[in-house]
Amino acid sequence: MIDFILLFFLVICAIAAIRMKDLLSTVIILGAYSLIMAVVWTRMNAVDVAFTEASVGAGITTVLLIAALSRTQRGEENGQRSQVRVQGSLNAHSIISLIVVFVTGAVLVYGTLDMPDYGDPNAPSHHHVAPRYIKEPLEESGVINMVTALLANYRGYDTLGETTVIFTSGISVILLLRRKIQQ
Amino acid sequence: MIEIIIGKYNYWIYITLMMIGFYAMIAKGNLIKKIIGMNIFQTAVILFYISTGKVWGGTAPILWDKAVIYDNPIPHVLMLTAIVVSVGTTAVAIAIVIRIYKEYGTMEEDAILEIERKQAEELRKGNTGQREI
Amino acid sequence: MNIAEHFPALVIVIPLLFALITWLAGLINRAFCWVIALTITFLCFLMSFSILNTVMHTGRISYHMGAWEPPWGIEYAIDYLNGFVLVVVSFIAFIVTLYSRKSVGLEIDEEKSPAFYSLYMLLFTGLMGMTITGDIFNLYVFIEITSLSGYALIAIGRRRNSLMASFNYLILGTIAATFILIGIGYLYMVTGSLNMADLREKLPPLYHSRVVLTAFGFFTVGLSLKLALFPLHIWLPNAYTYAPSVVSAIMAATSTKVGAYAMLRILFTVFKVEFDLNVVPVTKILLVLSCIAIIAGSILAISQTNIKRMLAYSSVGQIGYIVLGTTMANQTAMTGSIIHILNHALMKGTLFLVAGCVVYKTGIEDISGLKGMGQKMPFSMAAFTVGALSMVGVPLTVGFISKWYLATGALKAGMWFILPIILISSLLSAIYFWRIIEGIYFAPAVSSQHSEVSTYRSLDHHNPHPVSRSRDDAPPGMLIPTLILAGLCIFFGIAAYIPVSVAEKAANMLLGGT
Amino acid sequence: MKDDIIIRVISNLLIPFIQLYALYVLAHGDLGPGGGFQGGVIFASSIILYVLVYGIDEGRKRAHQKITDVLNSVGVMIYGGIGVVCLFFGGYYLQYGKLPLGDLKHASHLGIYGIEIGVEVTVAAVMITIFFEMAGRKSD
Amino acid sequence: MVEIVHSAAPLCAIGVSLVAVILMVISKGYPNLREFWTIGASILKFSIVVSMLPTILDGKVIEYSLYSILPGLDIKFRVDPMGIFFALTASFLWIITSFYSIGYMRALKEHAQTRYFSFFAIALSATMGVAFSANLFTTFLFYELITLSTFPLVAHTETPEAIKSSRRYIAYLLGTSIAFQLSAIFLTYNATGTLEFSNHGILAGKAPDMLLIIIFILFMAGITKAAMMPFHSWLPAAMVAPTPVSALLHAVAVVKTGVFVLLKVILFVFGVDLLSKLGVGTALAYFASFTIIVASFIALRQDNLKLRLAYSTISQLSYVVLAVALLTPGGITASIMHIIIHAFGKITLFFAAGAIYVATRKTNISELNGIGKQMPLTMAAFTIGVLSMIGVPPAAGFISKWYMISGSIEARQIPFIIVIAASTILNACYFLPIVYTAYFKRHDNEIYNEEWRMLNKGYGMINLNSEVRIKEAPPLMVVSLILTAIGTLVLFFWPSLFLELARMVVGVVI
Repeated sequence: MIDFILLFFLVICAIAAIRMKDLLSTVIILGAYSLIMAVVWTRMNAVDVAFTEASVGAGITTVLLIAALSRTQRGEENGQRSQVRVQGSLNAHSIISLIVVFVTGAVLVYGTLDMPDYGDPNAPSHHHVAPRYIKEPLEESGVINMVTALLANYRGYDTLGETTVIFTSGISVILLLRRKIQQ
Repeated sequence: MIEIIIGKYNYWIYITLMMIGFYAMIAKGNLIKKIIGMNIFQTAVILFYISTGKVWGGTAPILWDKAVIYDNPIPHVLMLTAIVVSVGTTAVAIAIVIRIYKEYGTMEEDAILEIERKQAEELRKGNTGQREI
Repeated sequence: MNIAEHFPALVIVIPLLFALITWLAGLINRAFCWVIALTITFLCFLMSFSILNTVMHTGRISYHMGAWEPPWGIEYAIDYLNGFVLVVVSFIAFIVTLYSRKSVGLEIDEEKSPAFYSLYMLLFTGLMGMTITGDIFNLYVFIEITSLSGYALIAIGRRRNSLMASFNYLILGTIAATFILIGIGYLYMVTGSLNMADLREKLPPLYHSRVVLTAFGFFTVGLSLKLALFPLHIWLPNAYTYAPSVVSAIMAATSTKVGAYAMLRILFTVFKVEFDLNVVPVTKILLVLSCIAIIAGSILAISQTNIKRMLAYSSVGQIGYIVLGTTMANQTAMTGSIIHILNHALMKGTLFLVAGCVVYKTGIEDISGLKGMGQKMPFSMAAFTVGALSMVGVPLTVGFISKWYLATGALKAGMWFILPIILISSLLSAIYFWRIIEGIYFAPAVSSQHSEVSTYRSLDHHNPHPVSRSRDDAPPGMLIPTLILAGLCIFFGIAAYIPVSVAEKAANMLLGGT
Repeated sequence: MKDDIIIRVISNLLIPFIQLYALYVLAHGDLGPGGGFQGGVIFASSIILYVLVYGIDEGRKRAHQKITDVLNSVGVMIYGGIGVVCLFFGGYYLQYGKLPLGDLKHASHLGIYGIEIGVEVTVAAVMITIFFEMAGRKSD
Repeated sequence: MVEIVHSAAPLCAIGVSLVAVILMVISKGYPNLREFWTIGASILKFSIVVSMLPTILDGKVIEYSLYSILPGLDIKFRVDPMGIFFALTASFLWIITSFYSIGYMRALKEHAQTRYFSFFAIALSATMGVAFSANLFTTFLFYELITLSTFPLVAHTETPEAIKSSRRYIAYLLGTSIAFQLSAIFLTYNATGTLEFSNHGILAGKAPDMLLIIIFILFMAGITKAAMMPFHSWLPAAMVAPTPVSALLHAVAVVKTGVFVLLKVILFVFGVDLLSKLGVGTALAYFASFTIIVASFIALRQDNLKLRLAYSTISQLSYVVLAVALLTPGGITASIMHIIIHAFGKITLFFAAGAIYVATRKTNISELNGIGKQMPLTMAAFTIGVLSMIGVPPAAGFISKWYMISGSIEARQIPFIIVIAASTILNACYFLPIVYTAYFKRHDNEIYNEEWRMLNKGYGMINLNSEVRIKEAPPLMVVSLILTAIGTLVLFFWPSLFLELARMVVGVVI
């Protein structure tokens, strides 16, 4: 039940976040959204992920967005520059987008119909490769946190990639924003 | 029918979340809003993954006794990567937006396109509006 | 340790590590960056070549990361197809790097060059990784590395429009990547596996499961976005137009190709060809789309005035060719599209490099500015002519080889209507390239009014060259790579059997043969 | 906010603990939730807090641009480097078991620590860099 | 089975002028040296071709396969009677044309002469390539090469209208060959699995009749160089080119390549039997007749000399097509003979036109009053050419007409006899007036001299006073046009060699 309420909150937050005109409050709501998400994941025993989301999604992302706002502007103006054209095009555009979104969503829902139920212990995904990770972390990796074992050992290469992604984004930001010669 | 709903409703909620974010990404005119939509979208997908790892009665995948049932750790690992990727993307996106604001003085897509159209006309007229990096 | 046995890992890891070293070295002395990039790309070219060589002799190579055998660990699986693509990507990257020094020196601020080269290397790493990996989630990770570096590299184009182009690319690219992620998730949910070869084995019983169908759909859409298949190409023209010349060149020549490669992987390795043909109408849909892409791309290209934009639109059409060949699912056509991965890389590479030379010398970006260039930059223009003729598909150029295979393949498949489409698009490209060639050689040099426009177009702080008819070609550092590529356009048009021998094997393998 | 005594004191009190906690999360990653990534982010947040309190220039004094720039890549290099070292000891890439650090269990354990450290360094450095680059004055 | 001799001679015949191009470009600065290379190459080429002649006359065939790009795409040469026939014509006329164009270019002090001569040489190699090609791919390759290499010659003057008409030129030739010829080749390959020419055709029984007819139509539409209506308008447009170009390329190399390839396709890809079975031959013949008549009528209305010649070319080419379309021995002989005969006749006429232009800057027929007195040699040669066009003995045109008529009698196709007769009359109608004006129209001296002064002021070549004075073009030009005129006569009196070759062709295909 509590799960359901949390999910419900999530939807509320999401809608609020994209409806708000004031960007700052949007960002704050996004932070709240991330926190609730973290809670949901803890409820699903994904402690590592929840931890990360709490620190990254609710923490860093929010900070960065606020930093961005501090350098740009706070309000979302509906493009006063060319009122008529913008309005007209916006409506057409948003209708098309709505259609696209609904189609995509419909396809996704269609896909779920054949899925194993939520939490079904017989779902194939739990029986192909997972058992080894669950049984062997201590013997094969010397750690008892399966996630760490998997992350750093079985799929260590993905994690290298992930770290590279972080590095890439760092360099990209430097390339884009660093001022000329900084005294 | 009813058991389908019982079994699947939370998938559908995730999908709703995804679609909210997706909509914001493609329909919103404000660039920051697009970024926020992006975050919602990705987080929702992550939520979906995590839920696939859940096993009724399972506990967190930290080994303390072989007897207990554990949740499937693979989705957790994959999603750690995904979260990192999403924060990386967000950072780059924000950086670009800041630059855009510096160049155009606005974050509204239509306004920017307007400016670019004007610029293109000037360019056709051939009078200079070149910028230095 | 036997080093050669570890090439599959090293060919990714070395550029990755040296991307970091480039950054550090750049903090000490910026001159290092280019040297390192050049050396490493060349090294990777050699390694991928030897890998391909091994594959040709011993068949499929499988490298287990961390010695975890698949499906538990991440596997690098190299067969004829991605061995071939590896060589293409690394070679093009090497050539473009060779070219980049001067061009980057002009178009990128000096103190940004370390970051630039570091990202450039990361882009290269990502492309190689996408090509080599045998694990779909690892594929996703590398797609993200490629995309992220791509966004930044495009955004530093010298006109502010590049920022918006890059942002749109970022949004669409993220959508694409997330779609792919959803696809992976759906597949994982019903199979519990992430390894491509393993999935190939586990999927057939599930072919009619709605989950698998949905996953397939999302893969297709996401990848089509990545490889800019019409009508999902909208991000491409702006991105290629406003990016720095070097970036346009490398991306036009390689990244869409790697996208196409990934498409092939999903369509024909993760899923079996029977699935594509019998279970879902995907081949028919892609067939229609690619035909539209071929025609629309060419038509849009005709109406452009900016060289790079024109080339970008023609890329849209050419991507259509690559996809087209795969949809007929017969040996010849498939060979055609695989060979076109190489051929189009060569042609488009040449053309974009020439565009870069022109920008470097004169700052001209629009087609009218090319008038009379035949006298001013004879070698560059010769290269351009070769590339253009090859795009038109004149015999003895690579373009003809691709068209030959695609057309005969279409006829073998009994699809007569493909023939007119291919030929019409050749005609259209003949139109928009001939217009330029004629201007280059048979028109008086641009008038003063033109040169004003051109100086306006060019950088304010670096346009020492007023447009004149006097002989003044690009510096050898840029000219040689361009000419090498142009030469290869001819060479592989004549010695076609070299790539074809590989491509045929690859096509055969994809279609379920051994 | 420099001149607000309470905030200054509190943050002065907190920052060391936050950083300590970051290290703890890293070290504890093999037993419980957490690891290099989370640790790095937490460490970065401590610096961010410092900047919020004392302003960018002060912050730059603590986390020097040169240092962060270098650390950006050093972290990944540690990670990739460990993989290459495994090659030298005749293993596959990232096969920690081959490292000459005792039996397989032990070796892998240490290997995992190594890469976690790499991750932590990079993540911390990059997050700090990104924050500094973005939190420029509105003027520029 | 014919005996096959393997020799690189055809390759040499093709390559020699390419080598010459390199030398020309090197010796850019020294016109005399450069012209020397041109002449040398042309003579060498001709002698190589001649050296192959005996072998062919023995009934042997020379083959040389250069390189195979992919299975099915071979670059391969085969010298058979028909090929050598065409090669002889083209290479011989190149010698004369080289002299002529040297005279022409120097007299007019044209720009970019190196480019001119180089591309001229390339075009000739390409022509040789077509003549000797052993399969459709090689043919297509050199066919395209001709198109591309003649473009700079057509656009030589680089004036806006030159660019405009050269654009039309390239559009027609390149466009149709890519769109139709190439697709026809693809279809042929798909149907037969080979592109080799073979004596009795390769397509017989390989595909349903409907498809065969489609392929045939595609080929006919694709080989635009034959200037069949409605794909003819590039030829008049190309007349902006300098006269030697029009002479060699648009009376000999290009258009003759067109009809030559057409013959090749008809005889060696489809084969006589197949075509007569399909019955498309007659259809083609009617098409050709239509072109003959219509083109002649258009020619009647042209006042510009070169344009009139151009339209006459269009109709004369359709003679060749018509003749071969009869699919009878006589018809085939006639069409092959007409290639060379028309070549000599038409080149004479063009040379004459060029000479008149160089000497007097006159391009319109209406201005030619009394020119016969002024340029007797030129006009004499011109007259011979005209006779050959009409088909009056002792000019060679008579021979082809004769065989054509006999051919249509063999084919029991009386309508075509009427067509030929009618077109002969039309030829007379649009050519004889020129001769008449040239010789018998007296011109009032005052206006005449007035005209002269005005005309020659700008050029300062001559300043004559009231008397009409003999003023021929530069000797090089006159000599060469006289040679071709003589050639026309020679062909009438001693056609045996060429008839022999033509018979050999007929022998193998029927």
